[in-house]
Amino acid sequence: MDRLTYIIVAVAAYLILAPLAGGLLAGVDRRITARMQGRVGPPILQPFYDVFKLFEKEGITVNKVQDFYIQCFLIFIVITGCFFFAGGDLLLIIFTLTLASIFLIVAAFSSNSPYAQIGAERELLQMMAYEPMVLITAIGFYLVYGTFNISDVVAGGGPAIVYLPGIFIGFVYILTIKLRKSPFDLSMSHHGHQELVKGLTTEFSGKTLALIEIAHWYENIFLMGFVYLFFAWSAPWSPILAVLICCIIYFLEIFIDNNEARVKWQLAINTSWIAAATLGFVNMLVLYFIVF
Amino acid sequence: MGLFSIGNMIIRSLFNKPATLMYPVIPRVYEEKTRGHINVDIEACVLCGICSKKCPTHAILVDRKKKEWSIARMQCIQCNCCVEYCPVNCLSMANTYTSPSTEKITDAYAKAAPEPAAKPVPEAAAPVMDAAVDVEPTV
Amino acid sequence: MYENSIIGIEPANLMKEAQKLKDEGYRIVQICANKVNGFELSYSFDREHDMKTLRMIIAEEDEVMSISHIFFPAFLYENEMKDLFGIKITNLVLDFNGNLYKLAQKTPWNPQN
Amino acid sequence: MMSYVTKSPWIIHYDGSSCNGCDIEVLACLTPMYDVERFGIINTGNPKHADIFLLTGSVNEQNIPVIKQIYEQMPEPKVVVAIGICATSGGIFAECYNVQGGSDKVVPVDVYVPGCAARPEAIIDGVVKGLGVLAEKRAAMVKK
Amino acid sequence: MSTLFFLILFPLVVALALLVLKTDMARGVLVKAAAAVIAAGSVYLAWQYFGSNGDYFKFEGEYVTYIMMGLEIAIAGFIFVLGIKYKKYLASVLVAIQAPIMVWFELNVGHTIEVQSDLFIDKFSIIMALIIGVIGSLICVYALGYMKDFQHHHHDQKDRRPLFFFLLFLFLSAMFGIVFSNNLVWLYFFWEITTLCSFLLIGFTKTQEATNNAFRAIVMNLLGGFGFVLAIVYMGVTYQTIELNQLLAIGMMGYSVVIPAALLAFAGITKAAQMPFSSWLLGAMVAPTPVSALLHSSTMVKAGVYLIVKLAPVLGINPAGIMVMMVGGITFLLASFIAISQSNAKRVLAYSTVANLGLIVACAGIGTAAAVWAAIMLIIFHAVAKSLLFLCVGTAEHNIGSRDIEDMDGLFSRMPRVAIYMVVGICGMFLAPFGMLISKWAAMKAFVDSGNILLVMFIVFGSAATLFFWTKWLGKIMAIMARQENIESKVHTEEIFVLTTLAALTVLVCLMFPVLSAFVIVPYLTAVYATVSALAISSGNMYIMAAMLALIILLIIIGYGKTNKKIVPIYMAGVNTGDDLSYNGSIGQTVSVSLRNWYMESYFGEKKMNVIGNISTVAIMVGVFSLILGGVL
Amino acid sequence: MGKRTIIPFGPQHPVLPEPIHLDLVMEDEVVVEAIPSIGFIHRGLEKLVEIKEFTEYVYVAERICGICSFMHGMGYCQSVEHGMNLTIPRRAEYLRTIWAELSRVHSHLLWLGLLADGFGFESLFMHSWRLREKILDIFEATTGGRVIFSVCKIGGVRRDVSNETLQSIIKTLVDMEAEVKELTDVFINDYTVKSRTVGVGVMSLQEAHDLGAVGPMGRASGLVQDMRLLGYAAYDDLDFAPIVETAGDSYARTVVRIREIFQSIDLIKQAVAKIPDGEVSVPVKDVPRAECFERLEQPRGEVIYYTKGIGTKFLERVRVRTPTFANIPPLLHCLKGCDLADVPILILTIDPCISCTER
Ligand code: NFV
Ligand code: SF4
Ligand code: SF4
Ligand code: SF4
Repeated sequence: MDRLTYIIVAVAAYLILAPLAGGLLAGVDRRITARMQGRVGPPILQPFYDVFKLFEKEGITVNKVQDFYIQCFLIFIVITGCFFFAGGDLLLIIFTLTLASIFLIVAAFSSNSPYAQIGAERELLQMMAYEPMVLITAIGFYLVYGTFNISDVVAGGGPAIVYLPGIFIGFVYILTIKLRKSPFDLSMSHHGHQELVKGLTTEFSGKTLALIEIAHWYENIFLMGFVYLFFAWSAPWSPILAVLICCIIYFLEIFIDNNEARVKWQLAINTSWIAAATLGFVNMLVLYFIVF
Repeated sequence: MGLFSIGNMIIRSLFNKPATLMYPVIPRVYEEKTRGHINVDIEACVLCGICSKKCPTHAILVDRKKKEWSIARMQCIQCNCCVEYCPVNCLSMANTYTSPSTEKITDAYAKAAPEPAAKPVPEAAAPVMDAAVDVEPTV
Repeated sequence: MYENSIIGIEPANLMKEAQKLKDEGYRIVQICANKVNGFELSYSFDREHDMKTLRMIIAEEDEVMSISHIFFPAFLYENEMKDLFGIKITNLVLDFNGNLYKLAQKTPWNPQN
Repeated sequence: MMSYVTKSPWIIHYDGSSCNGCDIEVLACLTPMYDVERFGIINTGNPKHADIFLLTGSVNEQNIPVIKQIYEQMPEPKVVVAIGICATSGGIFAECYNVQGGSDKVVPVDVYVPGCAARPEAIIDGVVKGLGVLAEKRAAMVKK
Repeated sequence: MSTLFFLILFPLVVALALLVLKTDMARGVLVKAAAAVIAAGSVYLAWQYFGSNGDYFKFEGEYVTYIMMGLEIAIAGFIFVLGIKYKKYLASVLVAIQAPIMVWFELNVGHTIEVQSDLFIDKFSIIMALIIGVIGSLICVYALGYMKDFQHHHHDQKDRRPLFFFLLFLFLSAMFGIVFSNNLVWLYFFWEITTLCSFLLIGFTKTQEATNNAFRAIVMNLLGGFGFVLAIVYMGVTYQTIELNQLLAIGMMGYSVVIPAALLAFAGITKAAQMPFSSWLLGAMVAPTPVSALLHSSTMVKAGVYLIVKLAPVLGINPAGIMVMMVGGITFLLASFIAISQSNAKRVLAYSTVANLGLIVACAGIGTAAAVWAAIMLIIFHAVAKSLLFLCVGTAEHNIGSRDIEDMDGLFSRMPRVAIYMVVGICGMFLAPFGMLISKWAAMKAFVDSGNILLVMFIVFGSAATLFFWTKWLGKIMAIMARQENIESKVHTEEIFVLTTLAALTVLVCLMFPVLSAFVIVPYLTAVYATVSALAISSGNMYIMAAMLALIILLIIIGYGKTNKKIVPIYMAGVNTGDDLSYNGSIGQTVSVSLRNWYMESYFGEKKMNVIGNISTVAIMVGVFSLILGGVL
Repeated sequence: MGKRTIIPFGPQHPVLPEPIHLDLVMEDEVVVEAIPSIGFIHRGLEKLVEIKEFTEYVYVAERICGICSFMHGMGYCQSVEHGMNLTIPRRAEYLRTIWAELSRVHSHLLWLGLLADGFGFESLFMHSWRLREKILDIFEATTGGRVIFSVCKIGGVRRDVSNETLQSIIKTLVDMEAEVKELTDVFINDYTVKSRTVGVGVMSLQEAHDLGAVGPMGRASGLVQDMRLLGYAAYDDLDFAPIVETAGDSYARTVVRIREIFQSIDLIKQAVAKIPDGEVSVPVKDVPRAECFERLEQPRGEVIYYTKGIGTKFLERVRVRTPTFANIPPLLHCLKGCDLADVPILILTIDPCISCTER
């Protein structure tokens, strides 16, 4: 398969499979969560029902522009994932992801609604909290493989985790923020109850909300792809191992979600920054000794 | 450090049977004492009207002319007061509740009528949910 | 046994009595109004489970000084009385001006018409 | 046409002036014993996300505009379920000076759930009944 | 060479003419015409020297040096007197030391040195010339309308606009001088003129605060100038040259030029308002907004970073390089943090300038080709976007009566065009796929490659902070508020014209940047470094970025603001009064909703951060200089 | 910085099971000012006493609140009984005590769940309520209702509970205890939970006293006050001491309530062990003619029932001073300077019951 064909196949597969896998993942997540709480929980396909239902609802909006931003949010999340699975440049991917998130935040700001605005503010704070670690993760890969290109990373001679244990832990730490799991579900929670009502998504309903949900599915799969990167190398069986680890990590996130109270923003930013500044820093320091 | 303090409990729950009672797939069995809805043995009723007077929400109406005893189901608070005051003990508290309904239903029972005039609770079109099972009729 | 007594006072002495109780270490636990001929007001105070209730009767149009400057929590009870009975309470630390409860009917315990 | 509104009914709950009894029973429906999430029900705190409005308690001067607003902010199709005797008729408080009656005084109620307090089972039944109404409303919407 | 002279002298002539023109009409015509000529001139210059890889010119005529010397002495005297008059003796002391040294040098050493080329032009100076010529003159045009309003607001004061415009054009002239000079004595002369101009412009309003801040600026800049003088003297004495290209050549041949490099870099650091000298630029906010725009985007601070970037080839892993990169890195990090805690739009912009200059300085400190690539890109994008933002804020301020970001909510409804331009500017400053981000990307990669993990940490945390403060501002103006009146018609046409041009430029530069890189910056780097290893960003990614921008533009055209959904009131816990602006609150009152952004004073407070920054940068500088001097002695 | 964030919090808000409203004035997320407004639930039920006979009014009283329902019925009955000098059978008093303490267990578990929900700890909420259901099952089996018992009446109780049932209740409780312990230990030990409660909303002993804090709210600040010490119902026979903590923060309040759960279980055990056989009610022939202030310890603190009879079937006045009403000034005190995220926690920390408060 030449490079172009590979890219086309990968992007097509991502476009089609990611929402399916993402929705399913969400369904399994809800089911496991329910079981952890001693309940039966919804059907596995529930997230799909939810989204289909949202598409059936009446269209309402608080201004003429918020839907546009949300559409852009979805588009750029999808583009991020496409870049990723096409083996693109890690930094490019991170910046595109940031762009997408900014669209979401701006959408919330645009409504000028109290809880949406505070949600946006907190979302921003969370971005500020995780951004350093995400960048450090990319840099970590670069230090190991000498390239930001994912296609070269996965073709590397050994799994990155061997060189990046600290960065991996740091990444999993902020993954909790990205997946909007307790203790860091500050700006909006998948669960109904919280001090910000629905935070960021307060003013979105119907199809718009459905788009956000779908975007989250895409995003989650892409994030799992990130975890995958740590365990992928040229060995033929490494994909199986890596996917397995992704499952374990996701389960871990569910476990964490069910184990913690939602903390306040101070703790969220303090700990994420400390994680980045210690785990990331030390790991990079060690790598430099190896590299230079 | 107390980070995963509830870990044990949730892992146990994950692998054990959930606590869910699975209503309505499995119908709930109520306690004998459960206060559900009021039944009247209309033939025994002497239409004295005490129950109507004592009922704190005025749910019961006794019409001597029509020889009819009626209860506004959506008004009864299951306090059991009427049962306690009925001089002939023709009222009783059954342990199943009145079904939810799209209208405020009133059940009327006429005395000495050949057939009891109790209209069945209007059962709306069967619920669309897979798991739906009919709740046992209460009247 | 713990004390639980009702002591009648003159409306004019309310502040003085209240201050005295305050000095003795009592705190406010309850104020109750009752529409009789005029209003019957009962101020209850507690000190380590002992309760003393000051009782006074005022005419409907009489003004009553708020004791919320002596006992801060009294402001809630007094606002409530103001809303529900229309008792004229003056000098409240925090006056809701009849907006503690939004009622369809003004002063329902003492309907004006 | 198959409708998904019945497969993913999101609820919002507002307490008119209930005594808490019915409220707590509504919340109890979410908890392990009753677990309404089995039916896809999520308790959203936000009218804009909700399909079913669970109202407990009677209505009064102060909460009427609030209830109205919540109802208006829900996108169609939507269903109101009045839970408990207070919400259906004012119940034992019907004669209080600050009670104006059941919630149908303010918003169109689709399903009444009796009981003081309404039992979780009854609430589940009521919501299920509401789903039927929801499906009808959705069908009517599609037609239009 | 004549184009160079033209660009230096023409603004000077215009400036003098503006000094005597008193009517609005005549001034307007002249400023617009001159701006057009200068812009055209710089474009012509670019065209003329596009193919060259650096041309050097010798200017025959000793007399110029003496004229310059004479002017320098006059300036020094002027500052000295002002310092005494306003009791700012530090300024007087500094000139009193500096000027005699310079004169002594000129008379004793200077004229013995044979200068081979006084002026030069290469691709970097072309870029700088374009920035000065286009953006600088646009700002001058903008200033016409702005100063009319300004005069209107301060009608009780004497109309001092002739002086104002004189200074603006003088500034442009000096800036051209800086970027074309190869003779460091010339460069120093122009350098001091910019110092003087900024001093007078900052103090323009003559309030107590303005005077204080002007003196703060001049003291700090004179300190830098002192470093400059020492560098010249040291070079003249040690290497027998006072030419910039010679210095670089010596350095690149492997000889140590750490001392003059460090001294010149120090001068650059003061001018580029790096910590601990950042306060002068913040103080400069008291001046009318066009001045801020000018200082921040195309002149003054850009002179500082220009000099440092010029020095880049001799920086790197040596004390001077480490000083530069650490000062830049720390400044970037802390200034970005401080920007979070600011709600005054101009202060946010100022701290963002300081931060971005820090990044440029740090890149230059690293000194590799890739780093310089990033630095130059940053200079370009920053100049466009920052001038746009300053001018937008100026216009908004004159129309809504506040420059506080918190007063800008609903700007989208009130001043749609200005708001959109502001959005373009803000996005241009931090968001993919706009230019600044791309440059930051390159900078990051250069940092990683340099092996300085501390710098890497600075940039990752700094970027996170950048994200925060820009986005919250963005959010504020993008909020759609009900019931707002459009007040945009009151804006001067000149202002709108300039804003539109700058906004278009911001977007255009981003779309064009792969081209810019391939045809301008890479050739420049090749000329300087001989070999340019792989660039930070592959050209493929550059095209992807440009394509993304195109996509966004396309999306906006297709879908923005188009909806057939029902518009409903916002959620306010069930108590929205219905107008979306207020709710039924406690005690029966109707309360207006108010939404304020986060400032996190306790985390990123200005005082705290400045203390940390000043102490650490001073420590680094003291450390580095004592190291260097220790090595010498 | 002049501008501040001003937003409405409530009346409709997902963390508020019951409507109240606050005008929140904030800087960043720090609450500078919180102006409360209540009245969404006010029914005016005290006035119903004018149209409901005193024996019937108990149905109203117990519907003041669906959480502490039982003790409202009990308080009303006790107040009238004391006013009439009516002595009720000892067994009835014991039964009342048992139900009252069970109510406390259920109420505290419910509160723990709501608190967990307040800080977004879903599984903790779920498990708290799962355990609470066991108490509700006991209620249903013994009274016929999960929420509203309709079991107190003037002169005693309306239903007896057989001694076997009482034993089985004990068994249920003993079985539960271990799991309750496991659950409550999460509140006591978990790092994230503590990060939300420790040091949040501190109130000193003096403030608690002056602001009129009652129940766990006061006891967590070191205020030794527990109306059960008055010895009403069967409490004079039982051995217990008020549970007091001193830190005065949300964590201390949680701990007080948690310890009270176990204390209540212990009290129930004692009561079941000591309960005498006999009648459960006496007939009421007379009408009330006197007034009486009756004080009881509800789960949320002291409730004061005032009844005044005037020799007719209708009382002249009933007044209920509920614990939440008394705890509102302390709440306002705690809200000052907290974070937005703490607002729900602080509102919950007084264990508010608006329905009780506004009647
Ligand atoms: N406040 C209150 Fe109650 C209690 N405990 C009481 O009187 O809950 Ni609804
Ligand atoms: S149970 Fe109570 S409310 Fe129902 S009918 Fe009988 S007396 Fe009336
Ligand atoms: S009290 Fe009994 S007998 Fe009398 S009317 Fe009622 S049901 Fe019939
Ligand atoms: S119906 Fe009964 S339980 Fe429900 S709110 Fe009304 S009084 Fe309370």
